[in-house]
Amino acid sequence: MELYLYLALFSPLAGSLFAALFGASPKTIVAGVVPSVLLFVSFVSSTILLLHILSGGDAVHVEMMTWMATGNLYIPFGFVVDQVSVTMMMVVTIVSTIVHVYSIGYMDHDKGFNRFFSYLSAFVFSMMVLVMSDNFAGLFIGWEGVGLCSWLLIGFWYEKESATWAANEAFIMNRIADLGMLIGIFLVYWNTGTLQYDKAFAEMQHLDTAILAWMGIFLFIGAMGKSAQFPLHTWLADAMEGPTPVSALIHAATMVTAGVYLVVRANPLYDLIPHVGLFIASLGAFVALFAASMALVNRDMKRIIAYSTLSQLGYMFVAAGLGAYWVALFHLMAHAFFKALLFLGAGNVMHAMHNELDPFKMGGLRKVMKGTFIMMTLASVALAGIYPLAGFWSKDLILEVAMIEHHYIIYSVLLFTAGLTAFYSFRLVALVFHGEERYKLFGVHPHEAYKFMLIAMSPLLILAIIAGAFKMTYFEMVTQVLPATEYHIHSALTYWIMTIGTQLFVILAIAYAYKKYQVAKEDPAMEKRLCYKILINQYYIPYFYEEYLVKPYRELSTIFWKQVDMKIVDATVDGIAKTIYATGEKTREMQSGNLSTMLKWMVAGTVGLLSLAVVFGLAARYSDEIKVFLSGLGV
Amino acid sequence: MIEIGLTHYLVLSTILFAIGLFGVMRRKNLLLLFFATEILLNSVNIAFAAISHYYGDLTGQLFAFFVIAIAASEVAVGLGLLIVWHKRHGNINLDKMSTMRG
Amino acid sequence: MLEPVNVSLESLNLMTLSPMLIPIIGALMIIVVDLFKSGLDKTLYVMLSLLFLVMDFGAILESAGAFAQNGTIMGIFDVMLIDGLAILSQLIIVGASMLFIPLALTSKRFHEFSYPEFFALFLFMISGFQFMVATDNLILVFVGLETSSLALYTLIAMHNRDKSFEAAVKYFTMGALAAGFYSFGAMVFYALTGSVEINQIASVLAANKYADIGYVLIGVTFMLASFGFKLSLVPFHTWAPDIYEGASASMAGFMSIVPKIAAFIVAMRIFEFLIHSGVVWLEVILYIFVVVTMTAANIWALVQTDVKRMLAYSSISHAGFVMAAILIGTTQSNSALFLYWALFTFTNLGSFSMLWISRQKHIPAHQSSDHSYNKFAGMVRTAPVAASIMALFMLSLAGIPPFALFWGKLYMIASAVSGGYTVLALIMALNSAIAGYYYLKLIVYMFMLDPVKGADEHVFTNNASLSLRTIIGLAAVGTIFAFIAVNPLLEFITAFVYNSGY
Amino acid sequence: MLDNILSILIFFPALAAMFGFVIHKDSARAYGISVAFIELALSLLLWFSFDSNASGMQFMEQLPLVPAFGINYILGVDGISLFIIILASFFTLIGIASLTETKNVKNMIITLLFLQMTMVGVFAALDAIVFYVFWELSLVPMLYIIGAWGGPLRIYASIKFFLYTFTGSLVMLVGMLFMAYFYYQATGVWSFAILDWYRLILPETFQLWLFGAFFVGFAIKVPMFPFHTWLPYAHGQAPTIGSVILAAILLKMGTYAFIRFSLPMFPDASVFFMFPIAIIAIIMIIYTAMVAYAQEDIKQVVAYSSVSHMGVIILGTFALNVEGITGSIFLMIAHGVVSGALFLLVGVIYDRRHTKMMSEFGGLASVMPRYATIFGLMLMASVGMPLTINFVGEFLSLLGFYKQSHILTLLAGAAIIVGAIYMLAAYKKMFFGKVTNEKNRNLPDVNKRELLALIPLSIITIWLGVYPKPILEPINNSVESIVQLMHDKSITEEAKSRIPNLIEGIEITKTSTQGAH
Repeated sequence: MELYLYLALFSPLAGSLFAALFGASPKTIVAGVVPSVLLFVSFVSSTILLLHILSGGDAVHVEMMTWMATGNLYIPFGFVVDQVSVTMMMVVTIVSTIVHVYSIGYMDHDKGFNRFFSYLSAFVFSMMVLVMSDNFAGLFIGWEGVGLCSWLLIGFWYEKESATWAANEAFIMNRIADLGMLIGIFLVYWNTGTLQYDKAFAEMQHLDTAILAWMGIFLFIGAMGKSAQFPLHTWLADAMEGPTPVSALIHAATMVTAGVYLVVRANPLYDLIPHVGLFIASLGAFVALFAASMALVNRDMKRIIAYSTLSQLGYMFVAAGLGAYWVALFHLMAHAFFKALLFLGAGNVMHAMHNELDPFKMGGLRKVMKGTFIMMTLASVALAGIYPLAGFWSKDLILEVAMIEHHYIIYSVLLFTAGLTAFYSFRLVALVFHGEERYKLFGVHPHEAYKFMLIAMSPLLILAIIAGAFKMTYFEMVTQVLPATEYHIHSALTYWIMTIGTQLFVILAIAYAYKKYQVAKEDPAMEKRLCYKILINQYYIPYFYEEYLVKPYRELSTIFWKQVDMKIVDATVDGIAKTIYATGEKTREMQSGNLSTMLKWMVAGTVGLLSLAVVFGLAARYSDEIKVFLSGLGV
Repeated sequence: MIEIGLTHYLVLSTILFAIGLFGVMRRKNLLLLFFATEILLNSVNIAFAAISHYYGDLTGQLFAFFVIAIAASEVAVGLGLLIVWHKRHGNINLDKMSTMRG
Repeated sequence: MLEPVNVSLESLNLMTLSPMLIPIIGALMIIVVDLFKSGLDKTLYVMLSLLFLVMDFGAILESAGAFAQNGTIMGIFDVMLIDGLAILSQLIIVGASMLFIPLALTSKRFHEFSYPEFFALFLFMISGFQFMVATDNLILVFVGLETSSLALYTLIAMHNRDKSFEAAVKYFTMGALAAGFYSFGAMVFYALTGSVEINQIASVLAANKYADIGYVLIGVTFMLASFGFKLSLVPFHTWAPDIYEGASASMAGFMSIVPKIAAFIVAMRIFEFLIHSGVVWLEVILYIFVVVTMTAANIWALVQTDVKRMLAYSSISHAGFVMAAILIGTTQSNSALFLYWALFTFTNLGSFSMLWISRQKHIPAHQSSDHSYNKFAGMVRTAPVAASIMALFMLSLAGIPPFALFWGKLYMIASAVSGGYTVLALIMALNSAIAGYYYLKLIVYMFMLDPVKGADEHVFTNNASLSLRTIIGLAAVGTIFAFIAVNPLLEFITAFVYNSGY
Repeated sequence: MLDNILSILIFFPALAAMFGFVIHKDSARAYGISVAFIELALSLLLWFSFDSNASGMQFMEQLPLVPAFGINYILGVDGISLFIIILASFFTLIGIASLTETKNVKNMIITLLFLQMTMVGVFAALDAIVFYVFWELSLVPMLYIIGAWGGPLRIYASIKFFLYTFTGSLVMLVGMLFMAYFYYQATGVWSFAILDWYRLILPETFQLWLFGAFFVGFAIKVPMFPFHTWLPYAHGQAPTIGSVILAAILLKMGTYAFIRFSLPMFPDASVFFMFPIAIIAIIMIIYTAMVAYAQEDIKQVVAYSSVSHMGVIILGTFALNVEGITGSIFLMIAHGVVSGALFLLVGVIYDRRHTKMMSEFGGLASVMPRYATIFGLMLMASVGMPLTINFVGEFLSLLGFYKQSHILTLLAGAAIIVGAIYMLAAYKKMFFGKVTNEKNRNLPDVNKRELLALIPLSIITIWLGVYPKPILEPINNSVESIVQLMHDKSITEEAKSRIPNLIEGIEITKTSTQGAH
C-alpha cells in the first residue's frame, strides 16, 4: 500500500516538474497530457487506497524521512491515509484529473499553456501533502504550498493588473490567517510536545480547556483564511481573475475546503471545546447568508459562483462547528463535485462568449451550448439541494443537524439561505441560457466547447447526481475515525414536514428566479435602492479595507521611511557626527596662528590651573572652618 | 627699618615673574618679548638665590647659575632667529607672523 | 680651609654617563671633521651620526644588562639615575633617532643637510634628551631639556623656508615661556623642601604630610604648564600644529616621538608620586587634561585640510591618550606607555616619512598647502604600493587590529580598565572612533577619488631614495608584524618598569 | 593537514591575495575563482571531517600570541560556526564567479580574498582578541569595495559603514577588556580565551554592564534598530558583490557573536534583557518591513528586508532554548543564501539597465522568464515558504520564542505577513503587468555566468528547505551544549526557569591549556 501512497502523492509533483521543463518553450500538448495522465495515476492509486480502507484495512501510515529535528522537536515527513484523508484524496484527485483534462482544451490558445500545467499539478501535489500529512507541520507545508500555487494561478495572466492585484491580495490575506495557524501550531507543540496528530490529540485530553480553546481559535483563524470566512473573505471573489479551471479546482472544490478539512481533522480538539465550535457554527451560518446575499445581485458570472462557494463553505463550518464532522466532510465532497462542474460549465460559457462575464449580456445560450446547458442546470439543481441530487443529501443533513442540536437561529438562517441559493443559482441559469439572445448585440458567435472537455466533465455530472447514494458507505467508513453521531429527527412527521417544506421553499425560489429573469431587463428602480447598493458593493467591505487598512499602511510605510527612518533615526546619527565636525570648525579659530594669542593661551592655562590650585589649597587649609561655616548654613 | 626676609624675596620674585608674564602676553615686538622671557627667568633666579641662602644650601645657587647660562644660550639662539626673520621680512612684529593657522 | 674632597672614581659610576657622552663625542667629531675639510657629502655625516647612535644604543643595552642584574644604578654624586624608565626611554629615543637620521639621505638636495652642524646639533639634542630621562635632579632635567630644545629650534629653522622660520620662532618663544614655568615650578618645590631631587622632594613632602598642599599645588601647576607645553596638552598645544607644518616632514615626525617620550618620563617621575600620595586635585586635573586633549585634538584634526597638520593634531591626541597612563599610574599603565610609544614610533615614523618622500619644491595650484588632502587623490592609480603603505600607517594610527598601534591602545585601555577608570576607558575607545574619521579621510582620498587633473604623477615618490625606502619598509614591517613583537616587548618593558618601582 | 585546517582556511586566501598582486589583470578573475574554489573545497573537507555528534569545539589550534597578556591564537569550530564558514567560502566563490565589474578587477579580487580571510577568521576564532582582530579587519576590505566601486554616494556610505561599526566595536573591546580583567581577578591570570570565559560566573550586575558593552558592538553590526541606518546606504551604494557578501556573511557576525559571547557568558543578563531585545527585534521586523514596502529602489527593498529578517534571527537567539537558537543559526545560513541570491539578482538587472528603480521596470516576467522564475523562487524563500530554506529557520525561531512569550511571538509572527506584503508588491511592480518601458523590451535573459551563480543557490534553497538535517543536526548538538551551559551557569531564579535544563551533566567546556589553573 505504501507504494500507492507514494504514487498518489508524488505523481502530481512529477507531472508538475515535467511541465516545468517546458516552461519557457512554446505550447506543447505533451506538457498538458503527461500531467493529466500522472494525475490519473494518482487518482487510481487513491482509489486503490480507498478500496483498501473500505475493505477494512488499517490506515496506511508512512514516515518518509526526518524534516526538522532539534531539541525536543521532531517533525518527519509523515503521511497517513485513513478514512478522512482518503476521502479528501478522492475528491482532490477526481476533480483535479477532470480539471486537467478540461484545461487541455480550455487553455488551448494560451501562450502560457505549459506553465499552467506545471502550476496546476504543483497545486495538486501541495493539496495532497496537505490532506495526507500526519502532522501539523506537514499540513502547514501543504497549506502554504496551495497558497503559493493559488498566487501563481490567480496571477497567471500577469499582464493584467487586476489579476496580479488579486493574486497578491489572496496571498497576503491568507498569510494573515496563516499567522494564526502558526501560533496554533506553536501552542500545540509547547503544550503537547509533539506535532503528530495522534500523539497531540491524545495529549490534549489532559489539557486545560482554556489552552485548548486558544489552540482551537488560532487553528480556526488559519482555517478562516483558506476557507475565506468573514472577515477574510474578500480575496475569494477577487480570485476569480484566474483562469476558470483554476477557480473550479482551487477556489471551489479543494483549496478553500482545506479549512473545513482542518477542523474535521482536529475533531478531537474541537470536541473538547464545544463553545468554540458553536462560534465556528455561528460564523459559518452568518457567512452562508452573507455570501448568498451578495450573490443575489452580482453581475459577474464567476463571482456569483464564488459567493455561492463561500456560502456553502459556511454550511460546512456549521456542520463542523456543531460536531457533525462527517456531515461537513460529506457536504465538502458533494459540493466539490457540483461546484467544480458549475465552474467548468461557466468556463465553457466564457469561452463561448469571449471572456464576457456579465450574464445580462448573454441569454438564450441553451440553443448553441446544449451540453453545457444541461450540465450547469443539473449542477445548479444539485447546489439548490433538490432531491435526489447530491446537494439534497448533504445540505439537508446540515439543516437537520442544526435542528437536532437545537440551534434554531442557525437552522432558520440556513433554511433561508437555501432559498437564496436556489434563487441566485437559477437567476444565473435563466440569464445565461434562457430568454433573448442578447449576445447578438455584441457580435459574438458562441460555440460549444470541445467535445472531450464535455466528456471530461461528465464524471462530475454523474457524481453530482449520484453522490447521495454513497452516503451510508461513506458514513460507515469515516465514522471509524470521526464521531459517529447519526442525525435522525425523532419524529417522522417532523422529518417529512421539514424535508418537504424545504424542498417546496427551494422550488419556489427557483420558480421565482425563472419568472423574474426569463426576460432580462435592467431594473433602474431596484438599482437605486440602498440594499442593492450595499449588496453590489459587497457591504462596502473591500472599500473599507482599501481605505482604512491598505492606504493607511502604505502611508504609514512612507512616513516610517521618509520621516522616521531618514529624519529621526538616521538624522540623529548624522547629527552626532555633524555636531562633532561643526564643533571642530568653530573652535579651530582658537588656533589663530598668532604667536601672541598662543602665548596668551599658555598663560591663561597656567592661570586657570593656578586659580584652581589656590581654591583647592585654600579649601584644604581651611577645611575645618569651611565645615563649621557650612554647618552654620545648615548644610 | 623692616627686616628683609625670605618672604620679601619671594614676593619680589613673584612680582617680577608676573611682570614677565604680562610682558609675554602684551608685547608684539619680538625683541621685547625676549626681554620679557629673560625677566621671567631672572625673577626665578632671585628666588633661588634667596632660598638657597635661607636653607644654607648651595643647590639653589647652582640652579641659578644654570639658569643664567641657559638664558644666555637662549638669547643667542633667539637673536639668531630674530635676525634671520628680520632679514627676510624686514620686521619683527608678532602679528605679521601668522601664515599658518587653523 | 676647605677639606680636600676625596671622591673615589668607583663611586662616581662614570659608566652611567657613557650613553650620553657618546653622542656628544660624535657631535664634536663631526665639527672637527668639518674643520679639517669642509664641503664633505652629507652621507658621511649621516653615517657618522648613525654610527655614534648605534654605539649609544649599545651602551644603553649595556646598562640595561647592568640594570637587569643589579637594579637601579646611581652615579656622579647621585645625579644620574639609571633605572628601568631611563633605559627604556633612552632605547626609544636613540632607536627612533637611528631610524630618523637616514631620512636626511633624500634624493633631492635640501639646504639643512649640507651643513655638518645639522648633524652635530642633532647628536647634541639626543644627548640632551638622554640626560633628561636619566636623572632625578631637576637641574639636570632643566639642562637636558634646554640643550635639546635649543638644538631642536635651530634644526627646525635650518629647513630654510619662511614657514620653518616662523615655526622656529614660535616654538622658541613658547619654549622660553615654558622654561620660565619650569624654573618657577622647580623653585617652588625647592622652597618647600630644600631639595631638587625628586625622590627627596617626595620623601620630605610625605614626611610633613603635605601640610602646605596649597604651595605644592602651585609648584605642580607650573610643572604641569611646562610639561603640558612639551607634551602638547590642550591648551598648551597651540604650537604643535604650526611647528609640525613649518618643520620638514622628517623633523615633524621626529618631534612627534622623541621629545615627547623624554617629557613623559619626567612627568611620570614628578606626577606619579604626587598622585600616589593622594593629591586628588592633580588626579582630577590630569583626568581633565587627558580627556580634553584627546577629544579636542581629535575634533580639530577632523577639520584639517592638510595631512601634515592633521597628523600634528593626531599626535596631540595620541599624547593625550598616553597621558592617561600617568593618570592611572599602575605598573600596567606605565608599561602600556612604553609599549604604546615604541609601536607609535614605527607607525608615525612611517607616516611622516611617506609625507617626506612626497615633498615638493613648488606647490601646484590645486593644492592649498604642502600636503593638502587633494594632493593624494587617486594615489592608488599612480603609486599603488605607496598608497597601500600609507593606508597601512593610517589604519595603524586609527587602531585597526592587528597593526602596531592597536596593541598599544589595547593594553592602554586594559590598564585603564584594571586601574578602575571605566569611564576613561570608554572615552578613550570612543575617541579612537572619532579619530577613525580623519585617518579614513586620507584613505578615501587615496583609494576612492580620482586624481586631480594635471597633477604630477610622480610626486608621491619624488624624494625617495634607497635609504628612505628602507626606512619606510622597516616601519611598514614593524607596523604589520607588531603582533609578533608585542609579547617580548611587553615582558621586557614590564620587567623594567616593575623593577624601577613604577 | 587536518590539524591546522582552520589556519589554512584563514590564511590561504590571504596568501593567495598577496600572490595575486603579481597576476596579470586579465587573468585575475580566473585566479580568483581558482583560489576561491580551493578554499571552498577545503571548507567542505572541514565539513566532511567534522564529527557531527560531538558538541564541543573541534579542530582546535593554539599558539601563544601575547601570552603575557593572555592573548593566544586559538581556533576551533563547532556546529554553530562550521556552516557559516562554509557559507563564507561558498559566497566568495559565487561572488567572484559572477563578478561583472570591469574596473580594476584585479584589485577587487585581491580585496575579496583578504575579506575572505577576515570572514573565516571571525567565525573560527576562539580568543576574544583574535576574534576582534578579524572583526575589525573585515571592515577595511568592505570599506574599499563600497568606496571604490560603489554608486554616487559611495564615500558617504562607506565611511558611515566603517565608522558606525568601528565605534560599536570599540565599546565592545572595552567590554572584552573588562571581561578579561574579571577573569584575571577571579583566577589571577589574564586570558582572552572564550572557552575560559565560559567558565566564569559573574554577578548579575557585572553581567548586565558587560552585556550592554557587547551589545553595542553586536547590535550595530547586526544591525538592530535603531542602529540600522548605515545598512541601507551601504547596500544602496555597494556594488553587487559587496552587497552579497555584506548581507550573506558580514551581518551574520553580529548574530553569531550574540550566540558565541553574550548568551553563554552572561546568561542572567540575557534573560534580563530578553524582553527589551525581543521588542527591538519586533520593531525591526515590522517597522523595517514597512519601510521596505515604501522603497522605490529594489535594492533598498532587499536591504531593508535583511534588517527585518535579522529581527527574526535575534528573536530566535533570545528564545534561549534549543529550538529558538538552532532556528536562528539556521536562519543565518538561510538568510545568507537567500539575501545573497536576491542581491545577485538585483545585480543582474542592474547590469542590464543601470538602474534599480522599480518604476523603471514592469512586465519583466514576459521578457526575462528565467530571471523571473529564479527571482520568484528567492522571493518565496524570503517570505518563508515551507520547503525553502528560510522557513525552517523562521519556524524554529518563532517556535522557540513562543515558549518565552505568546503575545510577542504573535507580533513577531507578523513577519510572515509584512514580509509578504513588501516582497509581493516589489515583485508585482517589477515583473507583472505589461512592458511599458521600451528599454525593457529586449533585455536578454540571465546568461550562463549568472546561472552558474544562481542555480547552486536555488538548489541549496530547496535542498536545505526539504532536508535540513545535515546542517540542523550539528547545529543542534552545539546549541544543546550552550543552552545547558547557560542553565548551569545562571544564578538568578528567573534565568534558571527561563533557560531549559536539558540533560543532567553535559560536560562541554573543553578547557584550553590556559584553563588548567
